[in-house]
Amino acid sequence: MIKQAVSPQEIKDRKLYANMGLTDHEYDLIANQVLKRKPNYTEIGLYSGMWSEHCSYKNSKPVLKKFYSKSSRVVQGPGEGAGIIDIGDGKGIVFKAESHNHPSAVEPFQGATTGVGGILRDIFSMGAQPIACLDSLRFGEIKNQNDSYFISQIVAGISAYGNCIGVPTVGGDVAFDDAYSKNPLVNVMCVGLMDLDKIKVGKAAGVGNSIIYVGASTGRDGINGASFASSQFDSEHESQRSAVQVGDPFTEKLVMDACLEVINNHPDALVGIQDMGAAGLVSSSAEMGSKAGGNGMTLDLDLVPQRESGMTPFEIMLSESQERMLLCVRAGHEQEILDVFDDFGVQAAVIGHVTEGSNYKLIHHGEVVADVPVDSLASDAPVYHRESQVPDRLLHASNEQFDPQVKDLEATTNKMLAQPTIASKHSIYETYDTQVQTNTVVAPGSDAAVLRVRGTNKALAMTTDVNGRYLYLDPRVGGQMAVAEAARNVVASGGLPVGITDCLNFGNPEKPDQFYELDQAVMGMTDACKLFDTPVISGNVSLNNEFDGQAIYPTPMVGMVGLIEKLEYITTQDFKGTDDLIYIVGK
Amino acid sequence: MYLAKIYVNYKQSILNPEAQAIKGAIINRLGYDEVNDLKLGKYFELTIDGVKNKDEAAKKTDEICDQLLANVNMETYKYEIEELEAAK
Amino acid sequence: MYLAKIYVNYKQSILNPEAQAIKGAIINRLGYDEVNDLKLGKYFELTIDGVKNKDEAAKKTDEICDQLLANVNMETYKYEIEELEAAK
Amino acid sequence: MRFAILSFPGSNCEYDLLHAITDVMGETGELVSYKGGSLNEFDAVLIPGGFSYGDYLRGGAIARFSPIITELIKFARTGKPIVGICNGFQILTEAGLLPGTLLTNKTAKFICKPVKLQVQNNQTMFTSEYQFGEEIELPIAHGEGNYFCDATTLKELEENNQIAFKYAENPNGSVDDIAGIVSKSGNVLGMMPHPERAVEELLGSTDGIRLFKSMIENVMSRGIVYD
Ligand SMILES: Nc1ncnc2c1ncn2[C@@H]1O[C@H](COP(=O)(O)OP(=O)(O)O)[C@@H](O)[C@H]1O
Repeated sequence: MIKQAVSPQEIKDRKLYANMGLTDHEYDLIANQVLKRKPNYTEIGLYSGMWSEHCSYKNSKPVLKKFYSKSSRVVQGPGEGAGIIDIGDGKGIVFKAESHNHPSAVEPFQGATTGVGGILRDIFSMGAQPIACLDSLRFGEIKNQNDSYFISQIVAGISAYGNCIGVPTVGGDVAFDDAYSKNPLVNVMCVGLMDLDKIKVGKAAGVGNSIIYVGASTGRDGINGASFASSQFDSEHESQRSAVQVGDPFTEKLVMDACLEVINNHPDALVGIQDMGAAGLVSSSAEMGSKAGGNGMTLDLDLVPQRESGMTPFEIMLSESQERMLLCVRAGHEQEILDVFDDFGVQAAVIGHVTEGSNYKLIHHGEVVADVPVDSLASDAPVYHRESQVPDRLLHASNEQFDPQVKDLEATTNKMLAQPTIASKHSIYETYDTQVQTNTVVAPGSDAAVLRVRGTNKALAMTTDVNGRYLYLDPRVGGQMAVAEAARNVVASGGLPVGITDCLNFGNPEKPDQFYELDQAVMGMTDACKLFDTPVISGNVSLNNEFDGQAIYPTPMVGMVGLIEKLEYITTQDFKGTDDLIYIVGK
Repeated sequence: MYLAKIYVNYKQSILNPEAQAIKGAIINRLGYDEVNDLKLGKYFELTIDGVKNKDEAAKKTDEICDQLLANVNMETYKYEIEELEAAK
Repeated sequence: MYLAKIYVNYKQSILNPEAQAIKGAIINRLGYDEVNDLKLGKYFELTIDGVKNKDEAAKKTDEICDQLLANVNMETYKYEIEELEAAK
Repeated sequence: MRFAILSFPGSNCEYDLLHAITDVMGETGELVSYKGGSLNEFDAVLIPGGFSYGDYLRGGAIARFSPIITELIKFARTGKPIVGICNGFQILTEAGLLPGTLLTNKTAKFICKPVKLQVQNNQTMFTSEYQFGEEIELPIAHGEGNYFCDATTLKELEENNQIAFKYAENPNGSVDDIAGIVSKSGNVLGMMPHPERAVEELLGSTDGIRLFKSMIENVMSRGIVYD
């Protein structure tokens, strides 16, 4: 393993940055424009994590700007851990979705658990109590027992984490198509509820304030996972898939309860809070520092709780150990906050401070091991405007409608109902605790799930939807249809759609025809979002979903929440009585 | 007939939340502060029949471990093969 | 310093659904019909420090197993104690 | 009447119980930490579901070493009612307040669904508001709910009429379809189904209400005792 021992010159000469996912152009940018010197090994590590697609959205930013993200109800749009929508009565809902496709392909059970853990942290770091999760899954057709084993492991992982932490998993969707056989999709959405006067954002401001590390110790797990998640798979590199982390829902529950206690009852002490997700400590701290604007930050890595001995600064900064949070706490209030965590049995330590200037500085064993402008890691990461080109298949698509010939209606119907994509998902959702927190009015099995909002006469409807096959045939129309399907599910449950989150699961943005799909899909979603007045308040991008050059169907998962103004409006899918009339509504 | 004794453990750098919680309980709840470190793994015993010899039993065991009992991305395994009386 | 190697297994009379499921997978999914029987248990390694001798280490280990690591209603345990180099 | 609701690291149904006791039943409920404190002032103790200590060794195995368990054992001796639900049931068996143990479901999977139960004994402090043999519906949500005890214990449970609820259709492999048992002395109930999830029509079932009502009736009719 290469340690700090590698000199800046060697990094340049041997192009070591390339293994970490940085291009020659990006290296030159860092060396010639940002630092005006050659970056050392720790520094190049910081950039590789922060400039990965996962952290910087460098390929998708220009596309994401096209989203419709404002409405009279939006309190917080995209950009924070999660977005917030005002539902009246002083309450806000917070929701976001997260993909864990690549980790789940490697280790289905743990990949799924850590996916749930990550999205939960995004929600409670906003000061919201997570009230529900939904999971959106895409697999290849089930051909043998290995396929079903894989699926059962993913489902078991979601169930293990959500059930243990006590957040009900109330809905989701599953579809099977060979387009996903080498690259399954595991997307998880979480919805939280908060009092609107308690909003916290992820920023670290105020010179002299302390940076506090909270939660599990840092180990060597998942190092450089962000660039891993952003890179593509092929059969030659299967052995390189080693960024496995293990989920610990018990620790996360303690961390969650303690953080909510701090946010709700120590607002004067807390300046900002953020979860440590992709690119771990560097991403959370640099983002918090950059967002505050006008300050720098110094971290002493010897103070970071570590699970293993002899970790290098590179490893400490880029580890993606789970169940960790970063707080900025007003000077003088450190002990007050440390005491809260201690009471919950959660580890916490002051690891650094907000400083004058604008530099992000890391100290290890008394030596400065990195010193870079904080904005260069976060807000000033490069952005690429990728080339877009209509895929061949669409150019040559016949515009003749497929006209199914049904000879035996009964046989065809039975065959359709036997399709796993259409059949009941009961064997999946029966393994999820759908009722804990006792707010679930409509559990899985209907259109959208419905949860009441205690202390009001309101309820929330929530659903996840998208049909990748439609997008494969027409990305723009397919994008519209994904939002429309979600809206139908919400309306059919008695709700008024108020907003969406999304997971943009696409192929390689550097290939113009795959970029075209992303761009068109987003425009299609935007068409529909405007129409339904459902702003995009948060989301996640998962690119490079391809295996041996073959991309998945373009699959922008839509997670929608609807507001049900009165409990009496809640409706369910099932027929209620004989002799009731059945109507078909719409075109 | 052969008996395979198989040990599956997490790799060194992978967090084992179970072991952590149990170690905490032994030290803090039961008060045994003599306990330094705790590892927790899985222990399997497989009996294997209808194979030619010990080598073949070992080969099958290895394959089963590699494919199913351990996830080599995060776990290591080791095993011992014993010949059982009954097989003689 | 002593190392305790501890094995916790379900009692013979108790069906272990997890072991059943894994056995089923080995035979049906992987196709190894040479596998007859599968037992699944837990394997712990404890390091124990600051005790006078091996007997005391064994006594502590036994107490910890009896109180926490095994539920004697349904599980049995056995252990071996080894003296570790570092302690000499 | 005052209910203590215990809370362990990893419990996750304590607030559901609190809601059922205070908002639905209109009684007083208070969370009591695993760290200890006195239970003397309470008329009943509820042990919630969840995953205490992650259930990382066995459900309830670590929680039973909490300081509050010493208090709970004292409380049990006073004859006042104690209910352990789901993980609470597991804690009670691990602590030796109830016989037997809860194994992994025979499906080796977590199961969450409403199930039908038969009331086997309506002469307990917890079931007097039900009819003998009545079929009720309560939700289950567990991965380790497969009740197991040896033949001798089972015989004892039957002879002493300690089986409170049985599953109409056994979901998890429990011996003799057992869903809930009471202690020999009758004042400790352990059950896998969740009565607190069945106290509001809006959420689908109200069959759990009568369990709490039975406890209240029982305590009230005997008169509240403080010691
Ligand atoms: N992965 C999943 N997790 C939880 N619930 C699911 C999942 N997949 C489907 N469901 C639930 O099953 C029901 C039917 O789903 P689906 O077949 O997708 O319905 P529809 O196509 O009518 O939206 C819904 O209530 C949905 O929430």
